Amino acid sequence: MKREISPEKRRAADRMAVFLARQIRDGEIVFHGVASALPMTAVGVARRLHAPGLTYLNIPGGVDARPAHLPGSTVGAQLLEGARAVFNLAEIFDLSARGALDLAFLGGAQIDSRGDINLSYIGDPRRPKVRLPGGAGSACILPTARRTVLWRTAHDPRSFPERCAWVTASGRVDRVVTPLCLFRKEGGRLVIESRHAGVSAEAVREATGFDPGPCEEAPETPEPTPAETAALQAADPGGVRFLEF
Amino acid sequence: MKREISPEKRRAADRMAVFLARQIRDGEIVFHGVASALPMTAVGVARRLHAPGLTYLNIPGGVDARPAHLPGSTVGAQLLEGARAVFNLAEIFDLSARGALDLAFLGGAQIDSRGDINLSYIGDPRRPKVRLPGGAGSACILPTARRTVLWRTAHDPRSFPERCAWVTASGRVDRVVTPLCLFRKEGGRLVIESRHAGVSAEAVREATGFDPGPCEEAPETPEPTPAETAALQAADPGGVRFLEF
Amino acid sequence: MPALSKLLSLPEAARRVGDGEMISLGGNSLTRLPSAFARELARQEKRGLRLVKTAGAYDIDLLCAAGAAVEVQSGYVGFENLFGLAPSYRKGVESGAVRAVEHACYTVIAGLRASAYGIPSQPVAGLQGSDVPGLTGFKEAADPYTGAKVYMIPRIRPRWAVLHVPYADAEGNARIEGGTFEDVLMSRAAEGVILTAERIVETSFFEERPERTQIPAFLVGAVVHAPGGARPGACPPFYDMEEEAVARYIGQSASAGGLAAHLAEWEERDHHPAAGRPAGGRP
Amino acid sequence: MPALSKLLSLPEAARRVGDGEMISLGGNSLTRLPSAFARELARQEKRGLRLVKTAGAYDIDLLCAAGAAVEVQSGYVGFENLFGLAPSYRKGVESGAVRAVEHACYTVIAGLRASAYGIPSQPVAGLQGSDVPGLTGFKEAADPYTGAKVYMIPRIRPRWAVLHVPYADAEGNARIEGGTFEDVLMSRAAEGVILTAERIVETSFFEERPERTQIPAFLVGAVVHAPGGARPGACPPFYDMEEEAVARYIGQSASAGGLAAHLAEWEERDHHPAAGRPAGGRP
Repeated sequence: MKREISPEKRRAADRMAVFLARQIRDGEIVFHGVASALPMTAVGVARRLHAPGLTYLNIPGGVDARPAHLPGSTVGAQLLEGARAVFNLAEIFDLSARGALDLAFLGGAQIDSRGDINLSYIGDPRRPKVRLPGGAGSACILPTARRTVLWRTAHDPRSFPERCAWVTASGRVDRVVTPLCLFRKEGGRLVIESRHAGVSAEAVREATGFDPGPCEEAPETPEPTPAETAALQAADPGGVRFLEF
Repeated sequence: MKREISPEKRRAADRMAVFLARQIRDGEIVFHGVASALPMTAVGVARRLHAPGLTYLNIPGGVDARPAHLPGSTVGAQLLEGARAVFNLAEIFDLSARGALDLAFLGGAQIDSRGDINLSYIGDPRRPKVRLPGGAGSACILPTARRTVLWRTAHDPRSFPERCAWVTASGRVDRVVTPLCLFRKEGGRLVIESRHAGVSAEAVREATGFDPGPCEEAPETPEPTPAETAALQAADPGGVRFLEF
Repeated sequence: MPALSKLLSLPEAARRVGDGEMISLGGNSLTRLPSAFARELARQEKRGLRLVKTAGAYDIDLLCAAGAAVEVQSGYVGFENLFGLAPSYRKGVESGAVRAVEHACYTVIAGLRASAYGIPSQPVAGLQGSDVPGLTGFKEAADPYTGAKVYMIPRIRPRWAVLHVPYADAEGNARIEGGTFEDVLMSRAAEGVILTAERIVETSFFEERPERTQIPAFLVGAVVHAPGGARPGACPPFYDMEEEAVARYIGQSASAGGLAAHLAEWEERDHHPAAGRPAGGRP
Repeated sequence: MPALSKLLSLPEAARRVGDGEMISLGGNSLTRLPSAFARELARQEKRGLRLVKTAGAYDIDLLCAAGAAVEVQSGYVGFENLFGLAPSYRKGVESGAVRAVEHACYTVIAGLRASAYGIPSQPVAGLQGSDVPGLTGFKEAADPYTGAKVYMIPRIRPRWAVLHVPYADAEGNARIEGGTFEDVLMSRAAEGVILTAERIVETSFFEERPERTQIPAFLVGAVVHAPGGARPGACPPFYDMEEEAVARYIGQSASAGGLAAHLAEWEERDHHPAAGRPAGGRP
């Protein structure tokens, strides 16, 4: 099923996939969960460039799968293609629980100033205004994985509040990737790390529901290099990453 | 490695294998553990006769294995031959733990008047006179399996004391099979159910360290039938059952 | 060993599920979900069902749309990046018709493990700082050795695990291809197992590779021959998800009439499984 | 992906094990036990080792005979119906040189699960009426939901899991044939994994059937090519137990000189693994 996508969103998707990829260090054991087209793409980019020795885990259980085409569902059987082993979902949670999962990618409908996330409810959880899909593994992964990188494709004050009224998960957030900037966690709060090219300090400030720190001084996020762009095309020729937009 | 075995012991082994087989009911899920040549043989007898629909579980994990020759170790890979599934040892313990294992065969170095068993220590456990091999799964299986049948190839007062000084496992004992007689558990105590042919009431009483109940009135255990004897030969042509003697 | 056939038709098997029972659904998201069985539960107008799954999509949403479900224990219900929120699940929870028992996927697993291990609750790492335990009522206990506080997840013991598998025999041995997700654990945690299967094969199929039989017959109560039983979801190795058919369902599910049409459209395929052709107009 | 070789010689790998460390040994009874590795530990005169296994035989007994073990956590140590009690284990416990930590096999599993699950202890069903909990110090806790008393088994976190497998690649992917016993769980519960393998194969071997790779490379620290590494025990699918060689060991183990002779007899095969011929005079 083809979807229309604006050049602007296309650019945001490409950037986010690349910026997520940069968060992966060589040799790490990396996991993403359900509904995670961007991290799925990012893994493919990182292993083609700076992290050839990463170990890639996913929901169907493929270890180091190398799918020719990424599936629209991050549960698709394509994520077993070329795998060397099967490591079941429960085992991945166990791995994180015992402190041996290096890096998890988790999304958030809301991400607050402390890096806490809400994927569950808008309004009173006992009679919610909006029932969100739920946090999947996040409430157990976020406190136990060695590092977590969050991402969100919408960057607006509602998505980035001072505090989530309801916290689905809280824990070891390292970085947050948005279409406007990167945040890192410092002293228990998210602070800006870099602004993407063409994004003003004011734009970040206005789009963020909490004080993002010194936006003016924040450096520019290096744009995707030609090598990164090529790796992105190779990793996701079908454009599954655009599904998040 | 061939072992010499007297005709008397040969007869005791054949009887015990058959009498153990009779304890298996059709359709039951049946397990025996390590060092269990007689129950391993008994399963093969029962499935050839009155219990064709039993499910047979063992330590290597074979489900309904049908080995052509029984192994000398009840952990041997032969116990996977012809299996339809593999159900790992931990899963078998889980099955018992949740109350879904119908019948377990467990041995005991000592079996006392309550059906409690000792497989661990003779003397002070902190500096034992004899360190026995340990109870394997029995301390968890005996309280949780729906039924347990015990057996012991030596029937003497030391093996059948009033109370074990040290209890490895306690629980749901249904029957005990010895070279002399069968016991059943009734009112929390083992009482004689039948004497094997040629065994006097006095012989049972003298060989048992507790009051075995009305030995004189106990009926004779029916001798192995020709069909049972034939099934025994088919199940264990190599005579692995004699290893216990 | 005598062949003990547990083969039932889809309607017969669905009739085993009683109103008010707890059932866990196999698969994950749009892969290997028991779609045909869920549709049949809806056709039989079940009520009061309590559903269990780590991450659900069409199956959960359909049973909410049909008014069959009153409770969903899960970590995630939605159509991922493809279609977003699950509309009928969302509507059910927001209206109060469906009670969402908020879990992390791992706490669903922990609850199922408690049942499989015969223990009342299972300790689980994580959940610190989350509002989930407070809402759902997960309690902490002090470890008796270290004094460390650990969340204990109460056992989840479904009446039925309903699992769609590629291969089964008439006795209930089953082989899964691709991700097994929580199916194997569910088959141990539930009181009974109902299989729907793409192919009914001879038992010799399993004897050739016993280590690949994830579900042994002795755990299984009923087997349904249901080719296409995961559609419009995927069932490796046989077929992929049908995106357009999922989209069509989402449109239809918005109204009672649409849902009835949806169930009717699938009824012939579900009840005459040998046909088993894909939905959504694709060949 | 670059090939990261973890291949070491048997002596190199054994040198990774430090005096006083806790190691869990794979296999069960006389099947797929890490015999060559145990012999090498004895040759290197390790001291203070704490051993973990559900049901052990030659490997445990040998490390007791060599004075390398000071503690054994297990449910069973013996030579089954073939040869009965394990003589050096027995002697070690009776003399006080070896501390027997009395377990049921299932409590070893529970302790390993606690480690694999990142929790301090694992509840376990059973043990009622047994003297094992009192002796070993297993504590009961009240379930926070039902108040039911359940035994909690403290986590067992070995420094190393030492596992003998039929097939491994240089990165540490491994496939087991036949019973897997506790090997898979041990590979998750230990801080590090050392594999000894009958055959070193290409990674493509695992890619052909990834669902049969029970131990993925990322858990493994070292791989040793050790054909015959389970002898005199069995290693399916390659060889069966050598009863006469086991009997010979039992005789030799009675004296220090006999044990030294035993280790010397096996040294060439253990150190020149390509030879890998059976012991005990059989071809």
